[in-house]
Amino acid sequence: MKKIKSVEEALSYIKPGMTIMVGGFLGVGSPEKLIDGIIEKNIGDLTLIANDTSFPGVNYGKLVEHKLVKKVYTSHIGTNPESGIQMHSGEMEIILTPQGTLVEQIRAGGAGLGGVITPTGIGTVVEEGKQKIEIDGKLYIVEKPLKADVALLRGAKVDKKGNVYYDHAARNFNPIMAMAAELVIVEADEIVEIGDINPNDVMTPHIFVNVIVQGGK
Amino acid sequence: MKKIKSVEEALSYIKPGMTIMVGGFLGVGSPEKLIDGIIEKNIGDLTLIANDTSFPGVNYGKLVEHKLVKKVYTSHIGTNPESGIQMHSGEMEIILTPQGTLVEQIRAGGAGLGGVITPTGIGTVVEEGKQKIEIDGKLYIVEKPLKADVALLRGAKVDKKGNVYYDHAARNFNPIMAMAAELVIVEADEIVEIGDINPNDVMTPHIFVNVIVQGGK
Amino acid sequence: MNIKSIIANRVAKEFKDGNLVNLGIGLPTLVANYIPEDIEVTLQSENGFVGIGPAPEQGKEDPNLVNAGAQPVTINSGAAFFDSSISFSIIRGGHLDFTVLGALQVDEKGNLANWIIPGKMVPGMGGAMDLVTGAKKVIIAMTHTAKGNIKILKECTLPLTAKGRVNMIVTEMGVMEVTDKGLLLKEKNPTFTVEEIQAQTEAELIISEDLKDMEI
Amino acid sequence: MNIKSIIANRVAKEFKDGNLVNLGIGLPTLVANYIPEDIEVTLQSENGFVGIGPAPEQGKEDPNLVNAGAQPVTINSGAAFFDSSISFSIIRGGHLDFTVLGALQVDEKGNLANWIIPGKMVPGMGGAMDLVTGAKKVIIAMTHTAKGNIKILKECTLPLTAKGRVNMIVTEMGVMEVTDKGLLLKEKNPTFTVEEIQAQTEAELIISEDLKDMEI
Repeated sequence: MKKIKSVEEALSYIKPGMTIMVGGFLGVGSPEKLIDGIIEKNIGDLTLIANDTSFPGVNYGKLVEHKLVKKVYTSHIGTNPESGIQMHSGEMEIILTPQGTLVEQIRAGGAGLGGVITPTGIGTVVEEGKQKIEIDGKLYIVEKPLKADVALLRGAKVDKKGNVYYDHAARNFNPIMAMAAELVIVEADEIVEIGDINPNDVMTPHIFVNVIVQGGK
Repeated sequence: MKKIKSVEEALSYIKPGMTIMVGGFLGVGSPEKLIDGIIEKNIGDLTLIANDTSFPGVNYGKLVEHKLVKKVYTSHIGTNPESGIQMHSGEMEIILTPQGTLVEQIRAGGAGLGGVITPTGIGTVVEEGKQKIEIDGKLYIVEKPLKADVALLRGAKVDKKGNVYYDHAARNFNPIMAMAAELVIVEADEIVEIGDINPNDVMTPHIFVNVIVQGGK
Repeated sequence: MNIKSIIANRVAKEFKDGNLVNLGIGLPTLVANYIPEDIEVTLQSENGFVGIGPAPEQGKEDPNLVNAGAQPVTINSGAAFFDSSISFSIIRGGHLDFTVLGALQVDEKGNLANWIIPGKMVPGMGGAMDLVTGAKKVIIAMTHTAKGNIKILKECTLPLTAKGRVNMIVTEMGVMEVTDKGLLLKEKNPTFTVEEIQAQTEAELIISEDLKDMEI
Repeated sequence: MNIKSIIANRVAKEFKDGNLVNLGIGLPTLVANYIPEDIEVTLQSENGFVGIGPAPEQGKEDPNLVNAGAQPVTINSGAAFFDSSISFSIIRGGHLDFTVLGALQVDEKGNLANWIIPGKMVPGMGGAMDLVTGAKKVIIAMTHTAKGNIKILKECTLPLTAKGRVNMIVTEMGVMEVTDKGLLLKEKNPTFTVEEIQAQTEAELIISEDLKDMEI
């Protein structure tokens, strides 16, 4: 089970039309080489699941600029003007979702739950067209699970077996997305020996990780 | 915000009739002094939420033996014969719940979700009397969130601010219960200085913890 | 004090020792500078930690240590990092004592609109809907009007962020509490008369019998 | 080999390199001893880790390092610990390649009963319902009968653990696959005839055209 592969090999798993999750929050904690590779190989028609659409020129924000994304599930597009432009032109479909709902939908996808029962969005446009449920007299929205073909993550330290350790606020969506995709590729700031991460401190267990690529310079 | 208190002070928050969650798995990762204190003070009429009812003479298993529990939400009672006896005699009500459902119910309680949508239990007695929901043609059970008045947890290292680090398989339900109770009391194998636990490695952030007691000998 | 400082300073007075607070981007972020030194307030960053400290010295930024606006920050002693699912469990699970946000519009029923101007500006709700739905207390911190446009309304006209969840509105003109009967003006900036404040407010203000002066 | 070894040895042959497997308490635990050395199989413990190793030497037990039956274990290199919500996300989220459990009853429709005998024994389902509902493949590993009582039925009479989720049954008598048409006997212990196996089985066995001998 050799998981360490070249960026080129890792990119071969990503096909046009796929649904991809990208870890990160405004580009912090996002894989650089994998995103640049997608742009270089011009892999388009993608459905993107990410917290936001980042900034112009920053990480997965570039996927939008290069018009490689046909649809995005996200909570925020305000930091990348190109998202708004493509939304208005109809080039990109944007499913705006409250951030907490988005992370629970991804978690539900990974955890085998049938959906998420949430009060967030009740009384707003977010509830429109969605199934609702009343529990103990209170109304909730039922949001569907989200899954992806591929998750592209970034770890600070990844051991050769695939155990991942994240640093500071770069953790964010990464460990949740690690559970919700058919194939999980982690770009490692540093690849370390098995055992270098204390088993107590592993943040994404190796069983979720399929491919490791070396990040950094 | 001095959180470190004596076991005696901590016990003063636990009143007869309360709902308590106790961390641990067959007694592993469970607070010893707090449980013994409840027995000593004979605080009864409790509703217990725990993975199992442990073994006779072991931790929260003793609460059952001392007949301090009127109702229990749990996934397994087979290791404590006294549970079966009290179930059949009607002295203790037992809500048997699949373990994964139980942990999700507790998580939902702590995370503000209206319930849990799960396929586990469909086609079995577990679905009886429960709300069900169909999503994309598949039937699920809707399980309600669980919350408690007090959660009694055990940590390997707890800093003076209340950040908790668990060891090995003693983590189990502890971090989930930490989010789902009005008052959270953690029994620490070791109380350490603030900063001794790397902020990346904190497993239960201090904001969830109200009271710290010194465990051990 | 300037307008923003008046608002931030007043909001900070709501906090109690041990509180957990989320401060939104922009004006609400300034509130951190006015938290009384004799109480301990923990600030949450929805991108995944508690214990935000002040901005770092130049050159000492850590690219992995930023707030929810991607600005470099530091952490206080005892901080803790977690993933987004825990971060939003904190937010949605009722663990925040306060969330402080700006508004495009807010109304006398406690409705808030702050995430979209259809056809014009669609930034998205980010964590705002979760924050407003989940926090124990919701404080709107904003200038009373925007370029002369009235923002405190009888009823919001923009798409809502959440329905009936706002508890308090703090502006440079005064402090208003959302009550069952409408907006109760509890404090006012002494440089304005009640009539001047009402003139800048569409919702009809109920004037507290115990109306106090705001510290400015 | 004794009966339990025959069963455990046969189950282990199902695993492929890289598989993630949960082994139930009792007989299924023995399967770990027969995993071929040329493949890497990771074992999950539902109390919160992946990478269970063999039992520790006496005197080297760690009270915090136990399996889901509270028996002391060790961990392999590269193991990882997590909380119960992650543990059951693994189980329910379809991340387990196999779950191996015992049964009180199992039937030709793939129904399983293994958690309660009403009025007699109510241990509770523990993680069994989640395991059987969530794993990619469910293998029942058990003795063919229990004290002469038939366990492989046309239809379970005890309350179910899950409906239609069992894929394969391995006993000391043979290997049966649950198919749309019923139980397909694919391998048999050469010390028994097909008739002898059928006599101990209520469900009608479909005999594979390619019936093989089990390794014993």
